[in-house]
Amino acid sequence: MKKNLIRTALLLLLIIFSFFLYSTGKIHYVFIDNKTVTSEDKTFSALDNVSVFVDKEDSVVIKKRIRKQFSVSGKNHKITVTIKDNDGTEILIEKKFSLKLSEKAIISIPLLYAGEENWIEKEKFNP
Amino acid sequence: MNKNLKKFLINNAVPIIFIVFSIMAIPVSGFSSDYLIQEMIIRLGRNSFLVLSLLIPIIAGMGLNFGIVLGAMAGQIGLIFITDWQVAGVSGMILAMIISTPIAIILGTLGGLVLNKAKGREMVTSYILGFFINGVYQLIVLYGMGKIIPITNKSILLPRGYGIRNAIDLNNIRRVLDDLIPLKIGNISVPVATFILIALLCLFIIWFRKTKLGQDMRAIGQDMEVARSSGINVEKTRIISIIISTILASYGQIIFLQNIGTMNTYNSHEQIGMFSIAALLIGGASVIKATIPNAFVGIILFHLMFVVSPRAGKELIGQAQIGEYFRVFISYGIIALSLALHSWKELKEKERNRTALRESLQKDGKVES
Amino acid sequence: MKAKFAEFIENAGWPRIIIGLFLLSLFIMTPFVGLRIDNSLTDVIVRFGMNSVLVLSMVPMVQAGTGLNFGLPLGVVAGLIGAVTSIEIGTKGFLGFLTAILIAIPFAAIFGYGYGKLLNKVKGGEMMIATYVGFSSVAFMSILWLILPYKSPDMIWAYGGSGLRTTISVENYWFNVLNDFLKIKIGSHFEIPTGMILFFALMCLIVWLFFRTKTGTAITAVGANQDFARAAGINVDKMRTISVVFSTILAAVGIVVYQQSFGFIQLYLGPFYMAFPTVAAILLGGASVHKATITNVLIGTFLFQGILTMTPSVINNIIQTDMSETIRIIVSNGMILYALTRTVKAKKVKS
Amino acid sequence: MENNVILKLENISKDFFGNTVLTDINLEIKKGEILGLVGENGAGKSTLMKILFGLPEITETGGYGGKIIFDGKEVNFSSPFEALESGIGMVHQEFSLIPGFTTTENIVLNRESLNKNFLVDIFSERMSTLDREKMKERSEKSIKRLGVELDENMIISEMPVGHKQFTEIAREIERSNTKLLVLDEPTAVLTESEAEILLKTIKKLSTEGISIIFITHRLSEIISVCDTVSVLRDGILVNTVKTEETSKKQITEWMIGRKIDSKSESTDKKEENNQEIIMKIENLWVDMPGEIVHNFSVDVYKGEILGIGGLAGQGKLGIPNGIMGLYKAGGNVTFKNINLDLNNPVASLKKGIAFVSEDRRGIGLLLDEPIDLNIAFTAMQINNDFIVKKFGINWADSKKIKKTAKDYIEKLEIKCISEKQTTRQLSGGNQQKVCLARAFAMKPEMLFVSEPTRGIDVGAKKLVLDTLRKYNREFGTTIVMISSEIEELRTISDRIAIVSEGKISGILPPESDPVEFGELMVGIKDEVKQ
Repeated sequence: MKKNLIRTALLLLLIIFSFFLYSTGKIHYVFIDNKTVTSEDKTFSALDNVSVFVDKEDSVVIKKRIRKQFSVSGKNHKITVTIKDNDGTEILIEKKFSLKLSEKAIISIPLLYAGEENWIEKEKFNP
Repeated sequence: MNKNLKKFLINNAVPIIFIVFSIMAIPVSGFSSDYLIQEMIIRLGRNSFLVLSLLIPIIAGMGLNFGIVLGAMAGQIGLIFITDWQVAGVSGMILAMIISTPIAIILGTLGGLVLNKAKGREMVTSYILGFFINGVYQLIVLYGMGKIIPITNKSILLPRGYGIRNAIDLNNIRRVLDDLIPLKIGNISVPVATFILIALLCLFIIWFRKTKLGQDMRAIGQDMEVARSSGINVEKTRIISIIISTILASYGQIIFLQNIGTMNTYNSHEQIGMFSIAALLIGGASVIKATIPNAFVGIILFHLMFVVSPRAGKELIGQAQIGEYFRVFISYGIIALSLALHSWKELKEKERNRTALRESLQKDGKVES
Repeated sequence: MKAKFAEFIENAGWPRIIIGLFLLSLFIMTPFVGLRIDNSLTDVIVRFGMNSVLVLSMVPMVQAGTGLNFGLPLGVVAGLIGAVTSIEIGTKGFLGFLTAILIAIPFAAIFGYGYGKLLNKVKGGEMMIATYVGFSSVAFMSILWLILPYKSPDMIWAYGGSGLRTTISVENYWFNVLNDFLKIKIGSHFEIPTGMILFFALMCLIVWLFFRTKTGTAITAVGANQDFARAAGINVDKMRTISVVFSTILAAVGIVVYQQSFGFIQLYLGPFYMAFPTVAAILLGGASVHKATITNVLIGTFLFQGILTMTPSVINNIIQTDMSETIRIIVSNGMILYALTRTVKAKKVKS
Repeated sequence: MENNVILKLENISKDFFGNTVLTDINLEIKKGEILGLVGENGAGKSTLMKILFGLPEITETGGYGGKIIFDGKEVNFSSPFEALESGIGMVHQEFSLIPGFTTTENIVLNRESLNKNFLVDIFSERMSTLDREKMKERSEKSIKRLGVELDENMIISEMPVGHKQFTEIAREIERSNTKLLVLDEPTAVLTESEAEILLKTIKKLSTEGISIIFITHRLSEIISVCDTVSVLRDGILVNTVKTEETSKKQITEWMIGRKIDSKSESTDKKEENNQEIIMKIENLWVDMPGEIVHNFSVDVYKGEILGIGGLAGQGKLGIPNGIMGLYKAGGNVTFKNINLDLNNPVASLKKGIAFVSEDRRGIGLLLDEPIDLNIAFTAMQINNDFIVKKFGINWADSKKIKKTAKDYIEKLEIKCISEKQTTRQLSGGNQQKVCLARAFAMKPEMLFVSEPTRGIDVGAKKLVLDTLRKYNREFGTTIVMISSEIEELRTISDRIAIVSEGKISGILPPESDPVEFGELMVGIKDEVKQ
């Protein structure tokens, strides 16, 4: 009896642990755009000299009019964008965001740069 | 002293021959020592778990468990699922292990039941069982998955819409364990986390031998009937030993494949049993006795030969092919030889036992010689 | 009646009955899926003939109590030596076929002798060891195929590499010499490869006669009960060796028959897994680890090859999927597994 | 006094499918008492012990009648484990030890002292680790109780036989509750000095309050160690007496008893014939497991039927098996004044010596081959009978084989469908006839027949014996017949040799008093001149 109780408890724990593993390991795609966008009648133009890294991956340079795909696993993520101005000063933007299990994210650099609220767009994702 | 040395040489003939062979072949091959050491470390990390999974059935007297391919298949099913669900990293790997465990338990139970019906010829039976279950595996993975078992990720399915592709990219978990704790000594990188896991397994095996269950297995391995008459549940214990071996093999296969990084859905498991067994035997183990050092020594020697011989063949005769066939020949030959030696010894032992009674009487002077 | 039926099932064993019924249903389905039954039958008969001698080679060893000959590849490589040497010499037609066999036989005899000696030393563990002897002989011969000085341009790599090709066509030498001998053609779709069947019958006759000699009788006794044979003054080891040599020679002949119908000689790792389907076939025919007859060979080869030929075509047409390979794996290994787990009780444990 | 009784058997009876093997056995063993249990083979000793231990073969064959009261309670064990649990220990003749384990490990086998850990709660008791120290303590204590010298760290396979025996006993008394110990011929494999120590141990255990049932053929051991002795004969308990009130001779008489009134009926006695020796056996030793022969010497006269009797395990079966080369043997055996090559089955067969083995199904028959092949086989292989030579090849002559087989089927009244029936389908008696037919087919000059009537019914028994005698009279074939049934030997033999402890203990004419045979069997009478 006691044994069964312990076993059931452990099994439940294992199942919970599996879900935990699933949520931390689940891959999300993050698409990062460096394209000119129009939002609420304003136009945000694409930027030069942008390099980005999401979580701990190596930084990637995103040229104008380009969309890059990142795959990250887990719930909470951090995006770090380095933008070099025309005069050579570096601007560093760090943003945190979290994704639900079946979501993908589309991030627009120009919006992010401009400090707009809608810099990130989350969508249901079906492979 | 001289006698002891001779005994040592005879008992370790197989590893010694391989060491001599390697010493001669390494300079011929022209590989650098750095390269070889790196290769051996990689291969130790990759294969140890699988080879060690063979040990427990040997304790229980069931011989070399060619049925670890069942475990390998369970591991691969786990990997297929995490690839389908797109779970990455160490989480993904552990999840694959958790998924493969119940499958391995089921397959292990099946294997144990079958082997209980084939006492005395466990090895050939487990060997054929591996082939048989491979057919069932194909049935499930090639025809069932995507049809009966839902697979959401279309990219791992065959173009026809069901059945898993021949090769699956394990990008999501490639080398995640090996690179978890990075360590570089000189030019050589060491997969620390993998080695920690292997060390834990060794500790488990050492501890396991000291348990009641381990003791029961030893007893069964030596004399099944006596063990039975002392009240040990022989059949159940034998099944448990196969289950443990199968589970360990499934983890082993996952570790193996995370290192390789791609999975040949229908081939990756096939040779696992043979290579693991050949390695263990080359390390000086036999059908009835195998130790942890046997496993490690065997992996190093076997893979040293594996790496070196094609190049040595090329340097010597100008054909890499020869070296490749040579290593195939050695892997199979060594198993044939070890099994033959074991059988032969067993037969001799039987003969000796038949006359043992008389010898003891002679000692007492009851019978003239 | 009921008891008789139960006895029949008991004797035949469920797997055999299921497979038999399965094959029967395949034949019945043939016309409904748009295939010609005579065509299918021809295929089955040809493949039956191709494999029959190989399956027959199991008989002497099983009868001598040496177990199933998982070391079949050893005989096969002897046959390969004969085949490539005959092509090297350049003999064609039936003479070429005969040359291949005549060259193969002494090699098979020598291999078989050593193999038999080894198996005598490992009584009780024969099958597993035989498997690996077979494997390693194939690997060893692979090395030799690379370095043996064969010269025939039909056999060596065209682009200057040394060593023999992996597949060698016998088209220009003795392709179908047996199949076409006295071939009977009925309509445009039905053929009987008379020559090959006759040759198989000849081999069966030889085996049948062999077991009617003094030596053959002794071998039967050794297989049936080793202690009995020893008590009757039989040299058990010698009889076992003879039967292993005989099996190996038959295997060598068998592969040449196979090749003349198949059209190719497969070298290197080609013969690797040859033993398993062959073992499965004879078991399917009702043989056990301890007893095999020519009838077992006939039934088993027919059933096994029947399934191999019919499943791809029929099943393919029904479910549009080629499951034949998977079915082959399950059927053949399931059959071997069944035999291994069943006969263990009948085996007497010696003290 | 009454409550001191540890085991009480009341009216125990048992039959196997109508064949009564035990009738109304009443037996009592007090605390600390040593009871000697004696009886000929088949008297019912082992069946009685099987009942006591609840072996499955008893319940499978319909159970037993009567009551067993152990330690004040009526018991009916359904498996030996239950018996062990309630405190009955058993030491078998064959060692039940794990060869690669140490003394300690064997003594506490499957009762190891354990240390628990958390895994026990998840999986099972078996995940506990062994407490080696405690195990060692326990085994030391148990060995001490036996009062013998035993190294508790020695591996069993490296031990002398005696130590193995002690280890087994130590294991049985290590159970804290062992109250009754059954020792089944524990001294059979021991040397004299070892046996002495064992007897001492037994006495020591009894003083500690453990009751012992001691089964042995050595009456001197009974006399020296037991408090009481019970004699079984034909499933009946003949007598239970205090050992000091009896003698070896008296015990022997009880064992053999019934046969005193059944006089030998050897009807057609042969008149004294010449004493030409056909086979001379000198100092024969044979290494046959369970049937060791050493220093066996006898002369076999041409044309006689020599019976060889003796209790089971005393070596009588080893003699023909050794001479026929089936087990390792040595010594001097001459056949018609020519030395016989031992350890070579062909040599004896070629000289015209045939053998019908006691192990009918094991080495006597090809069970899955037809009757005719079984009959013709040896003659074909050894004498080149039943062979036709064509194209330089020796073919089996199926016509002649068939004819001969038919002849024998008729002559020996073998009940079968045809000569092509496999021998597996025949009854025991008919199988035995096939074995005889094979021996006859060799036209032997001398024939060894070992336990020819074992396991066959009465009618067939008579036919087999008649056939043997007829064959002996008709062809003058010398027959050496080995049997554990003295009665059978007396009806057919010209002389009867009794084997005890591997050598001959005497040769008697068949008319002798059965008690004399009994005395020779248990080794009381030393040398009896012919």
